[in-house]
Amino acid sequence: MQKKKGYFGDFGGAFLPEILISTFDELEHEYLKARHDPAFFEEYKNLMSTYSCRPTPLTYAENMTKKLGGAKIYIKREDLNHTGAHKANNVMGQGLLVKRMGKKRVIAETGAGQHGVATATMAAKFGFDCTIYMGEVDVKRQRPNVFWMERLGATVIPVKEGTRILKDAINEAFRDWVSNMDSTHYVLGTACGPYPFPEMVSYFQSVIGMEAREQILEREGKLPKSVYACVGGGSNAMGIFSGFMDDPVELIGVEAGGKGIDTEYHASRLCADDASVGVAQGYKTYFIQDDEGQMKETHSISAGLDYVGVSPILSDLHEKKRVRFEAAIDDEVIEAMDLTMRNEGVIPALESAHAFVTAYKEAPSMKKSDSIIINQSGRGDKDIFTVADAFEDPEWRSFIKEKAGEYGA
Amino acid sequence: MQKKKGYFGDFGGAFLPEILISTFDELEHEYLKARHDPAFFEEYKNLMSTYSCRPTPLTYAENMTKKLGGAKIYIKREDLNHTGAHKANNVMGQGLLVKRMGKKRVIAETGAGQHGVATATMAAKFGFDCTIYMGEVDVKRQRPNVFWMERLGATVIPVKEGTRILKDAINEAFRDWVSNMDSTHYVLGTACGPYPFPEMVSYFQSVIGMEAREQILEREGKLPKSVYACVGGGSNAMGIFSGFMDDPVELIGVEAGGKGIDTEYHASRLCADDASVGVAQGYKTYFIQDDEGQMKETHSISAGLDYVGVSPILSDLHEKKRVRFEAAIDDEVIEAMDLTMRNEGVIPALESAHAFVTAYKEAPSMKKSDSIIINQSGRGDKDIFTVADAFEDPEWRSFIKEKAGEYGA
Amino acid sequence: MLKKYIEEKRKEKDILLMTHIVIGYPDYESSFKIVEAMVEAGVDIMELQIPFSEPLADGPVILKANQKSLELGTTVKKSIEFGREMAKKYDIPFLYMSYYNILYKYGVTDFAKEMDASGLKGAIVPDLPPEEGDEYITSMKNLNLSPIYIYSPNTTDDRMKYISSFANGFIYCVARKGVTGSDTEFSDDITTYLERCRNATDLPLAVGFGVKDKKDIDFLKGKADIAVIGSETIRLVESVGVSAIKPFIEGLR
Amino acid sequence: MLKKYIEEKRKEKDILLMTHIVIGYPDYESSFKIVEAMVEAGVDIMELQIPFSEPLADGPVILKANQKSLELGTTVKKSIEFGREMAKKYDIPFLYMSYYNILYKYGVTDFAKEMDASGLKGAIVPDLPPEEGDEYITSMKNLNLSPIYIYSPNTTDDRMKYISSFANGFIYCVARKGVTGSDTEFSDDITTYLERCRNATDLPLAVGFGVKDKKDIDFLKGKADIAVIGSETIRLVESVGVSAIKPFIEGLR
Ligand SMILES: Cc1ncc(COP(=O)(O)O)c(C=O)c1O
Ligand SMILES: Cc1ncc(COP(=O)(O)O)c(C=O)c1O
Repeated sequence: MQKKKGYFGDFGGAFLPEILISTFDELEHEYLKARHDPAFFEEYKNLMSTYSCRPTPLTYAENMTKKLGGAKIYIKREDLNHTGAHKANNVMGQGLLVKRMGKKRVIAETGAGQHGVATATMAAKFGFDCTIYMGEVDVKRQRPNVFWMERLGATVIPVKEGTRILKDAINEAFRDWVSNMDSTHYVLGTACGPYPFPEMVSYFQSVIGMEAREQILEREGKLPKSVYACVGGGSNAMGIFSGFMDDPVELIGVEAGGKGIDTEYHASRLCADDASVGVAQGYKTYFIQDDEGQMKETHSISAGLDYVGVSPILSDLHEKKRVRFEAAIDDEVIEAMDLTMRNEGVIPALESAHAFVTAYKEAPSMKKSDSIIINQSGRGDKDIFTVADAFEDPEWRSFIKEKAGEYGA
Repeated sequence: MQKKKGYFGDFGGAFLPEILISTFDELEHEYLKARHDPAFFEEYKNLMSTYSCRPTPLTYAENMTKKLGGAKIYIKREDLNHTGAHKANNVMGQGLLVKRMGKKRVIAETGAGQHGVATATMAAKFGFDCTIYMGEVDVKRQRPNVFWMERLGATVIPVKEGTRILKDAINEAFRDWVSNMDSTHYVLGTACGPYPFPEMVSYFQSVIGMEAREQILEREGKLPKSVYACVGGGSNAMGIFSGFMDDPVELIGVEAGGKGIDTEYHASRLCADDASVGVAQGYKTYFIQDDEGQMKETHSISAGLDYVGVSPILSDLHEKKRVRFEAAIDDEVIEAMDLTMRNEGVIPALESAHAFVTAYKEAPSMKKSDSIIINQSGRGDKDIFTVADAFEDPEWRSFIKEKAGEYGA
Repeated sequence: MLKKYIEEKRKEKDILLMTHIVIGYPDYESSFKIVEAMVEAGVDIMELQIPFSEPLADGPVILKANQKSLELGTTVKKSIEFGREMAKKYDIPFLYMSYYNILYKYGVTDFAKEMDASGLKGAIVPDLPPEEGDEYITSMKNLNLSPIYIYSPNTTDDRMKYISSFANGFIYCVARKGVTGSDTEFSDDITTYLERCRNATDLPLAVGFGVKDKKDIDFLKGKADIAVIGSETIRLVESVGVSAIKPFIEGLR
Repeated sequence: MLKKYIEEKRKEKDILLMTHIVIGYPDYESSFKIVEAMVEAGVDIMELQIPFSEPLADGPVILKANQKSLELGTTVKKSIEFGREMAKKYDIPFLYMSYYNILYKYGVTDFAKEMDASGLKGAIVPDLPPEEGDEYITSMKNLNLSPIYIYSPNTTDDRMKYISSFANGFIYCVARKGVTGSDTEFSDDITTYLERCRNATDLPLAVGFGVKDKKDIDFLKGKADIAVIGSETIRLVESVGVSAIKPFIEGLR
């Protein structure tokens, strides 16, 4: 029997239908070849610095620091990436692999739409055909992103199965892939799924942590005390954490607490009691499931964290206690977003705002000489419909009504 | 009689009501002091590289280059600035001056909303009160930007006077300023208005051209043949042009041709026959006006180019034939935007797309060994309502109708 | 044992039929009637799918059946009761089909014991390649149950042999890429593919994915031992009703 | 000329009144009647504002009047005809008030000649500081017309003197920051400010911006030579009608 590969502690693996085995062999081969080719990472970094905006800045949040009165707060600005989130890092990296594999079509799932926009963008840039699967619920929450995917030339397919969110979009993408793997690469959007995805996505995202470590040392002359990232699938968290894994730095992943982790409405796989280890979507990790192994509905105000599983690498780091996990509930998220906008002039995505919640809770009790980094994984523009509803903005409502009137509603 | 200051050839000056003279004296003084202080530009650059994403990349548009078959096309990515446009460069620079002047409140006009969002952002960052004047027509065209300005803590005042667009917002901002100049700085958003604004705004924006020149030399080993920028007030154009002013590089400014410069519906001050030299809004330049000096209505699909005047520096460069001016009409703009999205995966703002129109027209007849640069002054996300209408997207319409239904329409 | 059963039956028939149901679809009662009809129509083996919320390898028809069944309250416990009853009542081999998480959460060894105690003969777990299946393979083997493995058109010869070394009962050869429920064009390519399968294993071969009528089954005669009818009977129940099952299956051979 | 006229009048009255209209507002016909009423009420000087599309220094009341007048078709040509007729008909000095672009597009020298020929005495151009006014200053001087300049509370003593060197007729002292049409609190600050004005120039002083009733005018007596009533009469025409003008002005002194 072969030695098991793709495991992180007890998590990960590749639970694949036979039809995909050879496709994953090819992908693994190409990924490992690229990873061991020093020219590849140079090509990747060059692409990211001429097409996106790498290195992204590390912004000192002076006003929030003063307001909270504890550690110095820094924000890693993944929102300044082309397409508005860290998702671009992974997607452009996979795009280079697709070119190497000679495939001509890409598919992807998307929750917040950021990964979909990033993939559609990459496809436009590399000249690939592109199909994006997106849960019907998310299509509604993130309509602007759907619009832009289509304008970028992608076909967006609303998934009407299951809970009609991210996990269902992943299933549908797999269903497409098992029919079209010869021509098609599935650009998985987060550090989940069967090996090599969790490792490969983390590898591309590690550019965040590499930069952040260098930047904070330059600015503060020492390592930060803690690093905060929101955790959907776990790619932005893995990205920034990987820069500090071997350092005496506390790493905190913040999950979507939804309406509270004691309710039915959350998406906390590592903080909540109703999650347990299981195998689905091709990998082994903590899932929010019932006793018999049926996946449960999840809830989060942010589409991008509204996911039933979590990176197997993070599950392992959770068990090993290398990463601490916390949950932020919807109301806190809106409040943290509001604070950040008004005091710092930056607009975190609803996903990213989760990381801000916990950072803002913990910063006041740290020393003034300490510093912390929050990973702002994306920008909040895309969330305008959700945020306008959360703030119950009356002018936005009348604007939409008027617009609907023009359209003959 | 004092020597006239603030003139560029026959254009510019400072046609100010007496009440503002001392305010402008103070501003000029502070600006000149900063400009001659080498530490100031360092502070500015440091702010822009830690808060925004400077230097912004220069992206090679490989697919469009191949498609058009002429000069190599490069895109200067001002869309990757924090807040999504070059406007941030000017605003953050003025923010530093406001701090030096000890003022606590800023006001601004905005057309596309980009300058308003940038100013609201700067105000949040620096802790200033903020009021934004915006023509009622533009409030409708750019509602998402209004929403974010408010979330960033600014007060947005829809201007119902005059033609209810950019020029009227400028008038209103001046009316506010003459009442509140002791506490307030007016952050003018483009290279127009009374001295020292045209020069000062161009100075802050010159960072675009400095970077672009360095970047193209590094990439191509020689200067570009031509540089293209859209021209509303002229700040992004002045920004990139200033890097190549003393070089043998052709500079092309693209104005809003609207429905055609032979119709009543355009905003071309330098290409169209119905513009002439005049004095309004505190400075002397080409205005779209009638024979008696009344300003006329302008039209552009892009709110940010829908302006009756133009930078006096550009009027001078026009007369001196150092910059060539062209007009792009609305339909061409949508087409260029579409081409750029599908082929390069970047989404230019409607304003910026004007520059792409002319560049795409001219690139094919150049040599393959030539290169050109297009200044992508901003990103098109903000234009979703306008673009969705231009593409007559049925799904967007039903989404809006459904949303309106939720709001009880 | 399963292998032996198949070999015996094959002496009587030039091809065997395996059919499939999703337990609890269109409802729990109908499942009984469907199995009864299938057995009466002379089906040789049956797959009983325990519904799962994420049936990754299934196409729209079976996917929907899984969801509907779960909505109606089908549990794993109830599915196992159902399996036990069927195995007791009818004299043909029954297999479970499900996804690995169902076994994993039940406890893989316990699940195998339960299967054995219930009289089922084996299981098909499409998302559990042999590389991930240590405990499963061991516990199935210990109880003489058949872990059914899958070949696909892009499985290499070497891998077919590798897979065969863990398999038991028969090999399930999927006729084409894709998920369940779409049409398959049965052509020369499939003949060549099935020859490759034949050369790689001593186990009987079942062919499924897109087998839907007598023509398809005639094509498979002499090339495979078992024809698998999957989504087609579900479609039939949906469009006509349970009563259509028996005549349909009788018409296949 | 204008200065002399004011000095003469001041011998009779302890303060003069200057009023203002926007030509063509609320309509062209009413403008005639309003001027008539003002003259009959004993106004000493009048500003006739030629409407401009961008009246930067004007507040909402006058701004709206400018826009409405233009919408109704008032042109510069028509405004000049109006001015000519008024100057001919009534025996008080009339001044034009407008923004520089109107003069610039007409031709500054031609505009001055036209004024002279029409019998107007001077002009107020709030967006043309002396630094930008070479041609204007020269042509006004050549024709003995008065370029009226403005002092504001934040004008320095030096600059007041500098401005006075170009001014003629009188100096227009704006009473406060801001645009036309808001209230002004006439207080000690204004007294101090007007003393500064007085010391900087030999020209008579007019005070405007927010002067709206007898109380304000009483305050100005002894501190200034002319009180300027601007937006208030427009408001009156809007709320009551042209007939209210005469009694209102008669009540001011
Ligand atoms: C801005 C942003 N942040 C975070 C996430 C969550 O994904 P991950 O946990 O993989 O970073 C998403 C997913 O869509 C996202 O769009
Ligand atoms: C993206 C963008 N480009 C261009 C402009 C036009 O301004 P300017 O000519 O000053 O660059 C605007 C103005 O709002 C803008 O938002």
